[in-house]
Amino acid sequence: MTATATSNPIVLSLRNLRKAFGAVTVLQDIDLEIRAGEVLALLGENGAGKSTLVKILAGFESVTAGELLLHAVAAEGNVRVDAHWQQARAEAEGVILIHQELNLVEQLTVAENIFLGHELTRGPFLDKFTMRRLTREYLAALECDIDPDTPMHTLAVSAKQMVEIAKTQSKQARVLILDEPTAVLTQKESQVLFALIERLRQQGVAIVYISHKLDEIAQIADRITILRDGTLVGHYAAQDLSQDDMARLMVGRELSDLFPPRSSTPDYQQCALRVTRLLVAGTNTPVSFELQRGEILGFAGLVGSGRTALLETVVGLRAAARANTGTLEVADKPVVLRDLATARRHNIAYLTKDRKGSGLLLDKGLVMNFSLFALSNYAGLLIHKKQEEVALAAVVDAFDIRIKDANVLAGNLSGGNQQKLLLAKMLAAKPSVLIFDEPTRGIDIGTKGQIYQFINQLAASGHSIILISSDITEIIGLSDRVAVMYHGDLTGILKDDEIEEHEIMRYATGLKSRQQIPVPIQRAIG
Amino acid sequence: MVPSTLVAQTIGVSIPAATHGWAGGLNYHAEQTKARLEAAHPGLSIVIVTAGSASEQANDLEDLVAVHNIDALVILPFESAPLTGPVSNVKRGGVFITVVDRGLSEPGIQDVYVAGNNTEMGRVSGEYIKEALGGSGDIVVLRGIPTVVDEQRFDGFMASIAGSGINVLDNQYANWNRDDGFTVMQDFLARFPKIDAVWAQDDDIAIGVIQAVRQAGREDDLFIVGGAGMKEIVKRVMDGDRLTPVDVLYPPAMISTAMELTALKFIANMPVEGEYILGSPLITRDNAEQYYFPESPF
Amino acid sequence: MPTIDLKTAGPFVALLLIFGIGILVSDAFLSAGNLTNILARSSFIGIVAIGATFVITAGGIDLSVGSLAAFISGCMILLMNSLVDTIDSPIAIVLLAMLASVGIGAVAGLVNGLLTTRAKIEAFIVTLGTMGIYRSLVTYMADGGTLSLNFGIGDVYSAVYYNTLFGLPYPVWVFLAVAVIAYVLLNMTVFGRHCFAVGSNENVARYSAINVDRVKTATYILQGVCVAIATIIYVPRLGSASGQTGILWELEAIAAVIIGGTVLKGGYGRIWGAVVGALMLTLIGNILNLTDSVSNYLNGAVQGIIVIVAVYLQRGSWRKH
Amino acid sequence: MPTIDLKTAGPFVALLLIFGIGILVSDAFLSAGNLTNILARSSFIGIVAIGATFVITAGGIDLSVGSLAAFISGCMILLMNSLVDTIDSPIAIVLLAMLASVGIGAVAGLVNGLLTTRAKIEAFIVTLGTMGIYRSLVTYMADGGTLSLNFGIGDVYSAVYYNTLFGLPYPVWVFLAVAVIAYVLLNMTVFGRHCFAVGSNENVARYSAINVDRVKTATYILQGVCVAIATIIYVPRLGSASGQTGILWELEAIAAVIIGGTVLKGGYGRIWGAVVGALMLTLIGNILNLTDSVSNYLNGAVQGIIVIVAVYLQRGSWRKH
Ligand SMILES: Nc1ncnc2c1ncn2[C@@H]1O[C@H](COP(=O)(O)OP(=O)(O)OP(=O)(O)O)[C@@H](O)[C@H]1O
Ligand SMILES: Nc1ncnc2c1ncn2[C@@H]1O[C@H](COP(=O)(O)OP(=O)(O)OP(=O)(O)O)[C@@H](O)[C@H]1O
Ligand SMILES: [Mg+2]
Ligand SMILES: [Mg+2]
Repeated sequence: MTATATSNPIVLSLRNLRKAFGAVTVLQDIDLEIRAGEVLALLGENGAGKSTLVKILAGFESVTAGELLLHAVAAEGNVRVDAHWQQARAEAEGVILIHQELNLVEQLTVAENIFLGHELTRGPFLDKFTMRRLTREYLAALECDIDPDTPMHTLAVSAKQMVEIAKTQSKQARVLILDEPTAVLTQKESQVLFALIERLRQQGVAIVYISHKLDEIAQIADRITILRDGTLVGHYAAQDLSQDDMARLMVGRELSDLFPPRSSTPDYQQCALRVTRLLVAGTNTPVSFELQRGEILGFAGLVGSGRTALLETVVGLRAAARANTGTLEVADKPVVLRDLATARRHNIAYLTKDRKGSGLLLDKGLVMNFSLFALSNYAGLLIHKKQEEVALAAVVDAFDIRIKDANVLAGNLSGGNQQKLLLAKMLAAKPSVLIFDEPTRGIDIGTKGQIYQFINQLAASGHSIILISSDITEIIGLSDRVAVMYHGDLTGILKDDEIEEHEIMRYATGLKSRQQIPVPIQRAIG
Repeated sequence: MVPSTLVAQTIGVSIPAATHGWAGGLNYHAEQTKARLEAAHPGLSIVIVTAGSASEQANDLEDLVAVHNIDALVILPFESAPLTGPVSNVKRGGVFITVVDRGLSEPGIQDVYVAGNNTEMGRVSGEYIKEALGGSGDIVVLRGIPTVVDEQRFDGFMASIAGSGINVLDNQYANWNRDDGFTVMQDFLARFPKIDAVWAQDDDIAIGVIQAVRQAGREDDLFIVGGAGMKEIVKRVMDGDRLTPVDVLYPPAMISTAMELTALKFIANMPVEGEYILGSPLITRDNAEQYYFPESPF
Repeated sequence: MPTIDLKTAGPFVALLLIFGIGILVSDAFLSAGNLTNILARSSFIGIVAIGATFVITAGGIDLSVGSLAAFISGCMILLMNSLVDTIDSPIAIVLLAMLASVGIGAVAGLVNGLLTTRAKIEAFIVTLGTMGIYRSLVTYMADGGTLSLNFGIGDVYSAVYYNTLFGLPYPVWVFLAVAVIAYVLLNMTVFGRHCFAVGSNENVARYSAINVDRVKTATYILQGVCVAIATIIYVPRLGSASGQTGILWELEAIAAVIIGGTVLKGGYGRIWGAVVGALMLTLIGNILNLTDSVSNYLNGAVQGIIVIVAVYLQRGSWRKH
Repeated sequence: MPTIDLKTAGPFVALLLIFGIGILVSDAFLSAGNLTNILARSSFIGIVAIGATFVITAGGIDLSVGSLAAFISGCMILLMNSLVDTIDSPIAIVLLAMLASVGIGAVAGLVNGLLTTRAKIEAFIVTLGTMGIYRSLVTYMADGGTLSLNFGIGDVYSAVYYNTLFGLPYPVWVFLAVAVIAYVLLNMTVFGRHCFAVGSNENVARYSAINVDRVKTATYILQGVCVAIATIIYVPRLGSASGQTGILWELEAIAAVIIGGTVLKGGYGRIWGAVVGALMLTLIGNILNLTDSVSNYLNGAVQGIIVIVAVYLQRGSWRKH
């Protein structure tokens, strides 16, 4: 455990930190130094305590025991602040945290969110003009083209994340902490973020960075601190660790290949789901595709390309366009999926990408969340609570959901563990057609492999799978075929050798398009 | 606008909404009288408005003047004090004013005053109970809603039994409401093993009291004096029910009297100014028939 | 965990405290008569509050319950009075009226439900509107006065309120039965679970294949049926209905629900809480009638203070959680 | 965007419709006298509703406004009557009473605010409790009867309700002023912005370093002050206070707020909506007085239907959004 010696001044440090929620200790014996002008990466499995640690740094959680020291800018005379380190104080000292989960007021606009809590005023009044102008500037610096007056709830998740990031520019940061900021961003957006991080680092801002994407860590980190199960594994210089080293130190064992070879091939004779000329609301090109039995069909595309909209329309969560004349067949039988309950009756399940907004009841326990989608499987006239609990225990085991306290609320699970719970919830319905929207968002590298393996096994046992993902290696590593979308249009379905990053990108950016389905001229008269 | 007997005349009638039995009777009699008067006198039009509170009634007065251009107002004020100002505003516009039941807080505003006598009603009730109990006994009192009307009745009652051997065990508000009458009486019965008589102040309350007494099986230990002249109670009196030997009249039909007097002013061009105070006679088995209106809702 | 126990026990503790005050205040308090009175009385509000627990748990609110009770009473009385001449058996007439009552309650709930879910009008406005409508209708039906039940039928029907079984009046048994059924429904069935989910986060519910509109509508129907049941045991008590019947029941019922620990914003509900809340409100009224140490004028103030303190005491234990 | 315009315009469209009905129903409707009457009348509920807009936007609710109005009326009257002998100038007395009124309103709001935020009791329970308390207190102060303002002072004070400025009665000007100030406060200041944030998502607000408790408490204080202002222009109208004053104002105020498009669950509020809502409710009452084609017994039903339909119409345009 050799801390790398850099000469940069320390801004914030922790000594012997312990953190407990009630009787459950989630962090102990943590020592940490955060230095100016340096990117410190925090690594660890889901539930290792990363988010809790940075919440303590930013004053959102209290310290149970140990010391939190704030170092004066002059590098001398550090102050112990743990007893009264509250968020407002932390923010005043320039310690800014971007939370793992979005913290935005949906009803307010982009500009209003960016300045929430530290609004600019002219006299007694809000200086809306300046706030709007600055918002535009901040967003421009992130190469993000959003109108400051857009209501938050109309934005896609990635845009929301960019707004979160833009928010930090409205504050004078000395320590900027980013908790999995790129989980919902595209590669391009991520690179823009890294450029911003680099600029700030040059200006002497201390950066604390959390991510499960190890390539990013390798790209931007100066030092790496690894946590395992609430304890410190060690502090390392970034150049000393390969990505494999990082993974091994995090998980505590050797990792097998991330993408296991496929053990089965799809049955191209049996169509599990056929979508014909479906017109999604807000688009004007009908979309057709087929999903075969035992197939993994990847959906690639840039964020906002309409993958979620398409598949949510398919399963009945959204109304199709008024002019829609398309049809839907499940196992070669025409069906109308009016809502998700109908879809479930046809053995189709859908995993939402928005785990906080539409995935989990954050104020409820695990059992209730787990069984909600497939409740009838655990109920006759009455709910069999024992059965529910047994089933939950089984999936906690199967998905390696790390819970230290059986009565924990879903909202208090770590992000990755929430995602696993959501997966378990969907699978509890025992569907035969599974639509995964960003299934590994926020999942640690060790568990990712397990989930991939699991998806493979599902396909091998005859399940049909649609996999929407912004992680192109995931798409390539798992899919039998890849559908690519661009601007709400399905531009191509790639097979075999065509499944390759550059080819996918060509379709995803509209440079190439295979399915030239003519736009129907006739409009149904409403 | 010169008032003329040739021009069609409009009488505005402003009364509380039918939210309890007595007010229901009031509304009924007002509607009946309107129909009768309008049929008999084609030039006459009568507008009845009902209010749920004093300020609503003040609104109604404004509307009667601004919109209906009334020549005369018949008003039963929701409460006296708050409506004194608004009525005197109406008066200032040259409107003939008839006040019913609850007098205004200032003299000289109304041209005609038709009223029952709340103090008298309390007194008559008290006198009867005193006499029936032979001058001494334990009683309970169920009052209405804390208002001036309730206060006057209560004071009249207490004055009449003052100095006698009648002991008021307790009094509680029952809000001129059957359910509350039932509840309060149940609790009185639980609390006091000996009750010789009940003054329920109002017949709606009395109905609740009767049920509670029956449930407790104490019909034979006590009697109940209600008030107002609700048809159900009057019927019982008429039938010689031991539990409700008498009732004390406080007739909702006083609104008819007031409307007729006011109409007379225009039709017959008679001077009708003055006070018409209706008594609160004791309804007994002997005279009950003349106070019994089976077709009225009250 | 002990804190969870405290949280559940909160309303019971508050109830016991008030009970203790009752004992101190009057000897008559503990008499069997008084205790059964309290139980029977609280059954109306209690049953209505049980219905409200479903509505509130699923994130709605129903202000129309009091006037719906009045309206149903009125309909029942009119129906029974009109059947006297055609049907001989009073019992048959009463049973028919009970059926009609439940039917009207269910339809009224359905209307509230459809207006909130289909027409997408705020529940507060919908039920404020229907509150006015039902109250007006009953006043209209009664010609501004009181509808009274035919004497003969009233005699038969009154058994439903006044007769007892194992020493307890029928209303108490009905109350108990409704509470037990509701408890099972809310805590042990799929529907109940869905109520929690819908109230907690509608969107998550929708993404969990729950028909949100149907669940919400069902809660309003349940509320309507509960009002109907409460009315069925209310009518025989006084045998009459007027524009005044059931006034402010909505506030009392909602207060009972919240005193019992159900969360007004939805997502968390407790049937036993509503029962305890209704008992608590009735107890306070009863105790105030048993003592004259408080000026009559101040009854409302004492009631207000006790409710606030009672809820504070139970919240106090929550906060440890 | 046109849809946003429609959404904002919704309540206005509904108001215009009702206005149109008024014109059809009676010639006298459009008379200057009638129109100023309507405006002056709606100012009470309007001002209270403006306060309620803040409370509801920040996710709270206040049921105590009606009885607080009664209580403040009572205090003002007692104060003025007691000062008659010591202070010569009636104007000075009236001004003092106005000051006292605002002070009492603010303190009452503070109490509601602290009980909800510090003691963490549901706002519904707190304000239901204080509602009972204030109503009892005013009954107590009036000894069960009515408190009447000293005649001499009443004469001076009544100018505040009855006198006009540029043809409009004072209350209308006060209403307008309160509305403009409230609009600025809610939409153009940091405080207003924080109300939206707190009502929309308390946790996010807390994470944004907003003092949630302080914002919520401030909305209750504002509500109290609004009630005080409404009372200041109410007292000279009727010159008295009793246990019956201001009954059901809370429901009317909340209805006005919601008719105007404010969301009951918090997070979105519109001052002009509350103004329009108050006007709409007053208009409906006025129109019902203008016609006798509706039985008086059915007033409540017609009112209920119109409110539901009006809200439906404006929601209709929302849904295009
Ligand atoms: N408020 C809370 N109450 C109880 N337990 C909590 C609370 N917040 C976090 N925990 C627990 O603390 C542990 C650490 O969670 P944390 O969110 O810090 O993990 P993480 O390292 O960020 O994981 P991930 O990579 O999945 O985001 C988890 O077991 C979590 O359930
Ligand atoms: N500017 C906008 N205004 C309104 N709604 C928007 C806007 N941008 C995106 N959305 C909505 O946000 C959601 C984003 O999902 P969408 O289907 O567009 O993208 P996606 O490609 O599936 O996203 P991802 O790649 O993150 O899975 C869609 O429902 C879309 O309608
Ligand atoms: Mg985390
Ligand atoms: Mg009217």
